[in-house]
Amino acid sequence: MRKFFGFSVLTAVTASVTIALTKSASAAVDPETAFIFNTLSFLMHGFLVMWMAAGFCMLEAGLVRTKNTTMQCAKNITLYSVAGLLYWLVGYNLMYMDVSGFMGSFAIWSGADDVITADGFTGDGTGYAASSDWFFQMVFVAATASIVSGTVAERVKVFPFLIFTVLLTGIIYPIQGSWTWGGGWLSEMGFSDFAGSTIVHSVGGWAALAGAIIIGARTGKFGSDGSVHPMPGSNLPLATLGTFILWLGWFGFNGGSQLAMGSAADVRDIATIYVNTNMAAAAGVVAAVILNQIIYKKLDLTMALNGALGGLVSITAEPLAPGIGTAVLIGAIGGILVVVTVPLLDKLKIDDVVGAIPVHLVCGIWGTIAVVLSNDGASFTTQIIGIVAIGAFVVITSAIVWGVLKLTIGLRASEEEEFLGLDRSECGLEAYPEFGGGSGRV
Amino acid sequence: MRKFFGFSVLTAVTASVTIALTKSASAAVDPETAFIFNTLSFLMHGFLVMWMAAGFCMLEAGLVRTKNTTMQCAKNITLYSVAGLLYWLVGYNLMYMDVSGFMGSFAIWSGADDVITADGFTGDGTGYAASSDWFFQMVFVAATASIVSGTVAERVKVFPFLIFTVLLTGIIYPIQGSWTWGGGWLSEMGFSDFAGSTIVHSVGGWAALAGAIIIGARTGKFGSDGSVHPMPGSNLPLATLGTFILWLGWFGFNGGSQLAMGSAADVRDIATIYVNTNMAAAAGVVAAVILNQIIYKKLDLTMALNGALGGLVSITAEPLAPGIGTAVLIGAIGGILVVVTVPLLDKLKIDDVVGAIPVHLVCGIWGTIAVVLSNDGASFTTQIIGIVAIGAFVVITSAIVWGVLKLTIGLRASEEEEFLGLDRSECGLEAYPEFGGGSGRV
Amino acid sequence: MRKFFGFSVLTAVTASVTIALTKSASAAVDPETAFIFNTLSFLMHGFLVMWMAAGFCMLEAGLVRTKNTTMQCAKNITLYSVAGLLYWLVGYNLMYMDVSGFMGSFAIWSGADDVITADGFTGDGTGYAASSDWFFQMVFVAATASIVSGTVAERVKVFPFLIFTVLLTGIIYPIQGSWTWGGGWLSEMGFSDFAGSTIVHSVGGWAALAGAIIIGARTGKFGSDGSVHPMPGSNLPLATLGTFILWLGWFGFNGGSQLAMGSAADVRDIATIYVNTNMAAAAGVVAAVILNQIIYKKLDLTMALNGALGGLVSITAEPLAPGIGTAVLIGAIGGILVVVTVPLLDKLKIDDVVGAIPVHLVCGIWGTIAVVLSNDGASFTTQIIGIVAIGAFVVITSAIVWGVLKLTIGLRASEEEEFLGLDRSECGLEAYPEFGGGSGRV
Amino acid sequence: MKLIMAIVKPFKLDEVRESLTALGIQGLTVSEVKGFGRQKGQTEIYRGAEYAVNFLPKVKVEVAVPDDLAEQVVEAIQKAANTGRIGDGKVFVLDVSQAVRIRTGETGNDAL
Amino acid sequence: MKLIMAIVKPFKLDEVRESLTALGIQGLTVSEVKGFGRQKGQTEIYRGAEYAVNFLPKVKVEVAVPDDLAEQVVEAIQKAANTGRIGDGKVFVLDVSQAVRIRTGETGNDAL
Amino acid sequence: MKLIMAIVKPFKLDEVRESLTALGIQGLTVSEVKGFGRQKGQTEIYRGAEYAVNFLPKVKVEVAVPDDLAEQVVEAIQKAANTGRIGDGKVFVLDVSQAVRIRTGETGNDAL
Ligand SMILES: Nc1ncnc2c1ncn2[C@@H]1O[C@H](COP(=O)(O)OP(=O)(O)O)[C@@H](O)[C@H]1O
Ligand SMILES: Nc1ncnc2c1ncn2[C@@H]1O[C@H](COP(=O)(O)OP(=O)(O)O)[C@@H](O)[C@H]1O
Ligand SMILES: Nc1ncnc2c1ncn2[C@@H]1O[C@H](COP(=O)(O)OP(=O)(O)O)[C@@H](O)[C@H]1O
Repeated sequence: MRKFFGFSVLTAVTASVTIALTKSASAAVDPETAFIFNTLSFLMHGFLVMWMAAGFCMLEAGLVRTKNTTMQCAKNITLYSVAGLLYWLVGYNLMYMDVSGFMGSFAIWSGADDVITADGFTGDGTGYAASSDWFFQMVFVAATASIVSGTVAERVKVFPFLIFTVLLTGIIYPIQGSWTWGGGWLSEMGFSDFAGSTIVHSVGGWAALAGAIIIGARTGKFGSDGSVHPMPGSNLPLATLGTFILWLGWFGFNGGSQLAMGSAADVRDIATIYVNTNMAAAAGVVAAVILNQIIYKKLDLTMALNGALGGLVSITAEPLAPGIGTAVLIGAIGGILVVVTVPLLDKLKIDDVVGAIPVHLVCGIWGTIAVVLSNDGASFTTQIIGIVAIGAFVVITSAIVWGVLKLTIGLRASEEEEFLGLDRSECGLEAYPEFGGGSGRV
Repeated sequence: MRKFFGFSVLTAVTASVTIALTKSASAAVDPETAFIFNTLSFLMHGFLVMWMAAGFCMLEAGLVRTKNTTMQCAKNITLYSVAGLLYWLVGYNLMYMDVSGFMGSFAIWSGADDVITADGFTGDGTGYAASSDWFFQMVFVAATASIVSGTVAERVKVFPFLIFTVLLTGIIYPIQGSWTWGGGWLSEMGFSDFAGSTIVHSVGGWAALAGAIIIGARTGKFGSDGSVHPMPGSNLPLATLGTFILWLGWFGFNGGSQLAMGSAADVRDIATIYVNTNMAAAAGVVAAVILNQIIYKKLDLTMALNGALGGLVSITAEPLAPGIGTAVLIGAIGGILVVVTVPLLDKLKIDDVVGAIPVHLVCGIWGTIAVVLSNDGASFTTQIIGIVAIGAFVVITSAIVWGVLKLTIGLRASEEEEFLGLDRSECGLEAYPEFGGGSGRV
Repeated sequence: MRKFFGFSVLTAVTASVTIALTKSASAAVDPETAFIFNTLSFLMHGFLVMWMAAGFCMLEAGLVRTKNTTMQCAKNITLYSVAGLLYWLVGYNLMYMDVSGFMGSFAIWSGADDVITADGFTGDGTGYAASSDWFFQMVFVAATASIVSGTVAERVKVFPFLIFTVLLTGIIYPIQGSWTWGGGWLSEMGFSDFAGSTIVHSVGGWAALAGAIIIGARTGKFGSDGSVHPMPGSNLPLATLGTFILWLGWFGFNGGSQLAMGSAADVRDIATIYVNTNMAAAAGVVAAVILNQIIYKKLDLTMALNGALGGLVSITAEPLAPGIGTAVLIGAIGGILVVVTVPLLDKLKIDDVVGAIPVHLVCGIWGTIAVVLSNDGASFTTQIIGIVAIGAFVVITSAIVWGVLKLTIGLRASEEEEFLGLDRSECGLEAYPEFGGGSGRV
Repeated sequence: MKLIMAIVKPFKLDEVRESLTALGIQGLTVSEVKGFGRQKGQTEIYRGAEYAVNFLPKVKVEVAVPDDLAEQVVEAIQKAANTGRIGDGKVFVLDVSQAVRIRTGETGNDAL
Repeated sequence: MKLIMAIVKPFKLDEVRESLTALGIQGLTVSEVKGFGRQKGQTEIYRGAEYAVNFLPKVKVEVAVPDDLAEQVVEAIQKAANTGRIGDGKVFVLDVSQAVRIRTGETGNDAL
Repeated sequence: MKLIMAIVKPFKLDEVRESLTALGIQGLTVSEVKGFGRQKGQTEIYRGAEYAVNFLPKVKVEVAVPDDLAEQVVEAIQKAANTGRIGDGKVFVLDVSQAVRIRTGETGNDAL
């Protein structure tokens, strides 16, 4: 299958020598057993990535103010749903079917596994059930969409946002995804992004950045005198839970991106990926905590959480090749980048409610560059070309979509609605009607 | 083993052609390897279903008012515990051991695996560890009990509720379960319910309905003039988390119900089930959101959450056979049914705190009927017979239990206790003593 | 590999006859397939245990007061990170590499798998990827550290606490761990602790106990007249969620401690472990609920939650050998011990915020003794020797570390900081700025 | 004008409001308070330790009325909030020397 | 001395505080309240059932001032809190017979 | 009768209550408020951006007493709530023209 070979090429390039050996090594495991293992890997790792949708939702719900919390939850569960539908209707085949170099085909996806016939399993070599692969790819696109929702929270109206999600998950993400993972021009050039520091995370980050600029900051966030008015998150344990969920899900995100588990070498690689992923996150937390303590003399929990995610995003482009020491370094730099860029965005008057741009965009870029630290097959120039090409494509297309939405149906709630909270105007509900200023008790 | 064949028959019927092929195909995987895969499927999918207990708990804790939240948590963790104990003491064998047609045997379950002897593994063909199967079946019965707890929340006293749980999980659920999954009369008739739209979800829904009617509505819910007084849920992000947990757990619920993973065809089927399950839920969300927007001009988050669950319940009776398009349709109708029946129950003055009856009963019925859309082996008439027979049995037995409890130890807290909240009277604790009207701060 | 044999010996002793059979039985599964299964078991069960870090965090965040909630979250995510880094830098090899009897070697861990060469998989017999084992061991040490954080909450300063964590996870835990799991003197003596009732849980409990005594109680907890002033937990659904997470994670904790899944007997044992683990927890809940009702006439949710955990800790030393009835008994006694020892600690003026000492220390001791109920290979005397030796070592070393920290940089926040809450003084953040007394709304 | 300040049991709030509306009162302001009085809080048990809840949840109703309505209003509140059980609360009457409606700037009785 | 008690819309609080600071007021006390008045709460829909929210969130500002400042303060609040739309709130003026600063024991106008 | 309204630091509430109980006071009402005054909130940092917390948490104690007790009560509160540090709060005394005990209908000093 095209898509599988597309992936194989990528993986082979990315993971260099060890992976190549896998292929011969796996001869020992009988093909049907390998098929089961490979499929199981997609399913198990896929459900972990699906769980990240809950992680994004809790993180974001905890970091917005109470008056926009219901809305944030509503947006997140709906965008996950929309992403799945669109990836089925358009996205998957646009990304993987008969990729011409710049995109695949417009066609509804329908999984069929011709290696299983009336005579039983007739495949040879490695393989997996088509649906398991689709499932795993689908949860990735949902992650991209979740990233955007956090940045533009607390002022974007829900339906324009969902329309953006439709286009992001149906068209924008799949097209750029085809360039590398679909076997398109970036893949041929040797661009290496194992699990999506750029292809998933930066893409979400770029789309979010375009949105944040075009939608504008929350009313009152930036004073006319250049002052910044923080709007503290309303439920930090929820944000912490979200981060732990994401951390857990990331084992699926990176581990499953090995795309195979049917040989000793593959499962060994997955184990290595788990360890590196965990250590980069741990290093991200510790670096963020220490740096924050040095600069601000406080342990800002939200920075520690963002530090974990920064470490995770940073290791995602190459979670297999580095030794642990290198993984720790990559993650720690991710954590530092987060602590540094969060206030920088404020200075630029870009209002990113949950810190998604520092985490997913900045660390995504860093992670993609860091591939050259451990992967001999990767070239610095090619990595930069990939980052810039994908960035330009996503920023431009996103900006067009956001812009058209702004000019037509409008993107923002009115100032009064924003003041009262989107929960009231968009959802007609309060998230916590009996707490604090809620209307429920008296 | 009886129970295994009981299941096989069902599965074969349900999944028609493809499954049958599995058997010959699996020859390629050696029996011990297949044994491991099958057992692993029960364990992995079983822990996902176990996790649904947390999902129900969070969903319900988020949808009740603060003054009853502790109680809801206490009820849920205790009912999960009681369900496990009862299913061990009575339930499992009543459902699966020597089923006469209408029920199995009264005996404590004790798992022994005679295929593993001093000479090692001596099994041939497919198989799995008995304990793994028991574990998987046990978490199902707990799900049934969780459904009930949501509907009757905020007024039922905890000990009568737990006594009901004992009888539901030890007697009522297993007896009706034996009719189909135990190989009893409904199974012989060809009734098809792959993962339990009727056998698990409707059963919970019927028991809840009987309870809601016999216990009566919360004081103040319905005005004497026919007016409805909503009592908004106190923590919507928690309810959202619960829904995400349930969605995740459902991959285990439906995927594990394939009952085997030891062949390429089986794992392929599980992959298909994951995709269909996810798409039905996604469609349930989108349909509920759109319909709610059309009718009420608001994105009611609680309807979106119920929509997801409605989609999931609807696809549960047949998550394997449909193509994705059909799965989407089945799920979307589930979402619509929820939006329509939630206010309908209010009109009937049936007070269902969390919407469990629309989700689990109404969509459970719909899903069981929808089997005929994709499963050629299923007959509309037989499906209706199964739905009605099980419904009648559960409503009658539940009503007797609820009724006897009402007349003896009483079911409801006093009006004053209800006003102050069950947390105070039953638990002596506040869920959030420092928020809103809590007593903790001042 | 040394560490593997160290484990094998233990396992063989612990699980007596059945396990021994495994070895011959597994001949049927080809070695590479077994390698994949074994590795997968470590990864899958490892991510479940990793998830317990979130469980501890939510449990503790729910049981402290709002003014210390941010701090509790910050401590938990940071300690998990620190534990991973230290176990890499020091801990693993100190526990498993060339254990002399009393400790291993000081060396950074670096996983290499020599059974996978350029010729593919060259291993024979069972095996697993080194990284998967490391990952599984690492999440255990993190659990130990999490236990401590709950007991000393609401008054300890964060950096002294983190320094303690460094020494606990890098030195104290690994040294005592080497005695049994590393193949040291206790293992040679026949001390049996399958998954760590003593080695993980009591160790955390002893370190917590030393901390609670040296740090002292929260200001105002104990009146000078001997009165006890409860400080109710601020978010009980969060604590409930944490308990459910821990329960789920425990299937990984105990199930993965089988250390192999590559044979029918191994996977059968894992299934048995799941069932016993679940039943002990269920019995812990039910016993705690009933006893609490009898003594106090209320269903104290926090006791039910602690009861679940008490049951889980109790079964951890031997989750495989007991029949279900015995598992239920062991768990129920755990639940009872919790209900009895929680107020006892209050009488001793030991302030344990979340009940970690009753759950992890008391039930850990009970569980380790209870091994003799079902495991013929275990001797009561040896079990006691193990409990006492490890207890003495951990109490003494912990007390030294806590004591030195107290005399140097200080352990406690000032009385005013404690009154205002550590969130303000240490983190500069409020967990819930808009709820109750939060500063956010007005 | 008078400011009538009543401390009542929370579940009596709706009845109080309705009885005032019946008197033609068009506005009032409510807040959540904690009361300490003859009515003692239950003794609660948390994890095996007893403790007394000293402060009980009450609702404070504040309503400004023209002098001539004051007596009726006090009476209406007293009736509506009465359960006959300890802890029913109090009504206090204070003098208001001026009242202004923010929207219009109206003052005195017109502002109420 | 006078105690000025104002019920205003929550989002006007900052403007009120600033206008009082401009008058030299050094202290005030604020609380969250719920108001019932001519301004009606929206009808909300929860799970398909309509319900009226009777009480709207308001903020109560209490500030004690010397007699001679009272008029100015009332005026300042009225201006700052005014949006011209229904529900803007009220200002009430009460007499204070004594004031004490807890820290120093100062009394009267010195205590404010 | 007098209504004594005291704004105090939250952690002084228990001492205030005890000192009033010592004077024979049988009831009082408490609410959470936010205070703005000479005492400035700390500057907090959230995600690298500084911001000032203008309002500090305080507790308002309201207690109605017979005229002859008023002075003692004010003094007791002032002593109990005093820490000598800025932000200790204020006590205001207002006149109460009528008091009613809802449970019994008693009025005047009997109602307190
Ligand atoms: N002297 C007082 N000043 C202010 N509030 C009071 C006073 N006495 C009682 N209250 C309030 O009235 C409530 C009821 O008083 P309590 O003595 O319990 O019962 P009762 O009103 O039936 O005598 C108290 O909880 C408190 O809020
Ligand atoms: N008589 C009153 N006594 C106390 N508070 C009042 C009174 N009338 C109105 N209020 C308060 O003022 C707020 C605004 O009043 P409302 O009648 O809605 O509008 P407006 O002030 O524009 O006439 C109310 O929500 C309530 O809090
Ligand atoms: N004029 C006033 N009117 C009402 N409340 C006041 C006034 N001045 C101060 N307060 C309240 O008293 C509290 C303490 O006042 P502050 O000026 O900070 O310190 P101090 O009382 O020590 O002078 C304030 O937070 C505020 O709640």
